[in-house]
Amino acid sequence: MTEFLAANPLYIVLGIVLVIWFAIVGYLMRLERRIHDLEQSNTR
Amino acid sequence: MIRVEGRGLRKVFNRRVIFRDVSFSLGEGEVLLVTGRNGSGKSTLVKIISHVLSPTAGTVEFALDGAPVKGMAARHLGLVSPYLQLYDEFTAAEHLRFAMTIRGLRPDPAGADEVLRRVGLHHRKEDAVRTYSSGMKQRLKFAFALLHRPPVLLLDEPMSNLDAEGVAMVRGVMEEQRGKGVLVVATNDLTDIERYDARVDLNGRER
Amino acid sequence: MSGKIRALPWKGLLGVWTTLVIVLSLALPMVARPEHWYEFPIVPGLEDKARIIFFHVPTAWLSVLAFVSSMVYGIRYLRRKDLHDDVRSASAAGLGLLFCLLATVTGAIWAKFSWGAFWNWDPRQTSIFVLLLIYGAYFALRSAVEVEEKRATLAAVYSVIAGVVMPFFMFVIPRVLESLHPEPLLNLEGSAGSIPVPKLQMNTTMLAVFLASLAGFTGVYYWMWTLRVRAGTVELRRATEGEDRD
Amino acid sequence: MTPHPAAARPSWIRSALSVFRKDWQSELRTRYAVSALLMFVLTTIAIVLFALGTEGAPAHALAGMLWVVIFFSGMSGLARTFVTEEERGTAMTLQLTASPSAVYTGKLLFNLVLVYAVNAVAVLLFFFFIQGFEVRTASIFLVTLFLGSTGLAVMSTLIAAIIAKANTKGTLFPVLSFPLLLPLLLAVINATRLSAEGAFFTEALGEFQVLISYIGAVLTVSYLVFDYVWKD
Repeated sequence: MTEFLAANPLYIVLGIVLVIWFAIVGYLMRLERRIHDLEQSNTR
Repeated sequence: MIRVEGRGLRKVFNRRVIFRDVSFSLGEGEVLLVTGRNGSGKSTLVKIISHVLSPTAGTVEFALDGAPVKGMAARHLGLVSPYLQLYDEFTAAEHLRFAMTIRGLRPDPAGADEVLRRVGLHHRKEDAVRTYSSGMKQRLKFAFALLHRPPVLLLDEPMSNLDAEGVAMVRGVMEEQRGKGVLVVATNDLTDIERYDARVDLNGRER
Repeated sequence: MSGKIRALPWKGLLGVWTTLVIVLSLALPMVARPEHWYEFPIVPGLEDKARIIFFHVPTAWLSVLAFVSSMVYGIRYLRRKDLHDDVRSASAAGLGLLFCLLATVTGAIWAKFSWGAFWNWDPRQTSIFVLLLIYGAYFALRSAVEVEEKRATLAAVYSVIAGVVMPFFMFVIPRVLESLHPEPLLNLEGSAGSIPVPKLQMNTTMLAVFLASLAGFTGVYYWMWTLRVRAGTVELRRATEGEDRD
Repeated sequence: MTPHPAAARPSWIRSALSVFRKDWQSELRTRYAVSALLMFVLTTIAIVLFALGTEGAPAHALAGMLWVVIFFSGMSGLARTFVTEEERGTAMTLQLTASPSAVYTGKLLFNLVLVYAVNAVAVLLFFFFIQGFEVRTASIFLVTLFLGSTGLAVMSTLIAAIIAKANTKGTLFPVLSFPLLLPLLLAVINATRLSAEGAFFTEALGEFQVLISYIGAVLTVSYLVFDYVWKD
């Protein structure tokens, strides 16, 4: 596995970008929930 | 024949409701008294009527002989208010010349002299306002508001800083305006004006 | 019920779509003469480094799109004086600033590869830089005004003025800057000033992934924007005491 | 109720000119803006002199230098006309008596006269002090100076009205004005360089077109949005 990554470093970049992207999606999902809760408490 | 109508006036400032649904309708010769404790929005309402400040909701309309006045109402109204500032570097005479030209009217030196005599400032005509006392500035504000003979006169705390003679002068102005057009007086001191036709009390109007 | 994320289906789809775009844009091989559908053409002198185009161009596109939408909501605020429009306008401008920074950084990296210098006042770089200045000025103005109605009005007016002035950069910059620096190795002709459409030859696959990336990024922008607007609306509604819920 | 005889045909121009005359009268008595501007021009030119030392600089550098001086001196004096009204509270008096467009026009005329006067002085001082600075095609230079000064005044007046309503005025004026003045600055610097290099008048037509359309566009948008800025 590691020789494969060493041979074509592009996949390391791909890995990093995917990690960043999933972190963003996770963060947006968490925000989604918190705002949703805020909206509920606000209209009650 | 002038008519001033306020409909459903509301003012919210930085998310605080100052007053809500204030309405009035004034015809020639009618006087509106605006009362309320400090901070209840008396001056705010006067500014809205004079088109200096826009209301959050509602409208203020001037109608001359039935036809609504489009655009600037400046020529039809005079305002005396503690918030109205004058230019310290100019003299009384220059202020009154400016009072006409700024409203797009031709200067009227004769009229200026007459109104200065009326407010008791004629002897200080050529002195810069910088040298005036607060009472004298208040008198000049009356001259500034009366020179173009506006059918609508708005007075916010008219008696502030005035001596006995000044108060008498203002009473005379109010009586005369009663006969000629619409008068709006905003004050805490009810002795300022005895007879009035309509009253807006701003206490408790914010709920 | 409030615990479960009420994520609308389109957000899920957007997540998958963008993941696919990332994988394809980085994983598909680049060959001199692509025959199969899954191959990109080699860009002379850049090889894999050309892949940054899938990320740089969308950010530049979004910083302009965000600016225009902020201006449009600003105009709506001026007409209707409804603070909700101001929340939408400010949220768009905030994201615009974020993407403008990203565009500047990725643009500089791109310039480093293709022309050897991080910054060389190429017409597109200058446009993006000016847009950055305008965003900076916009937020400096917003923080300098306390009264909300005044802040919303002045911010909206400023974005309108900037909107009128922006097109002038398209005429002025190319005329002035041409004389200042050498013709770049790989000429990325700016089509609408700051939206660089690569002139390099893209085969259908690359173009497809490029457009998919553009759509994906725009989707992410829209998602972030709705979140900011909903947060702003909650804050706006909650804090108005004494105001009846009309 | 007989309205005042002159009340019948009030003229918008008289109102605008009255704002202009009031501003100049007030300026000549208090000399806020003029002194700030002239001192600024003198100090910046002195700095340029020290920076250049004896060996001078190429034409386009000096062209840029001149417009740096003009831009920053404008930034130190062109906001005054609106800022004093807000600081002294006299803005309400104007809001009461004049229409927003009359106020804007009067203030714009004031800033135009101010900027022409100050830029003329700046250019004379530049010729006098900075040896390397010479112009081969005077026609290009004069037209550029005129259009550049006009554009500077037009944009600065509108931005001045905006920052006057803000609470912290300080550095806000150059920060807000610079990005919006960039097209003008780039065009005038380029045109001034052409005039220094002795180009034909026709070569600078492109710059002049940009400047004229810029001034037209900014004037139009100013009249459209000024009401929103000025009215509370």
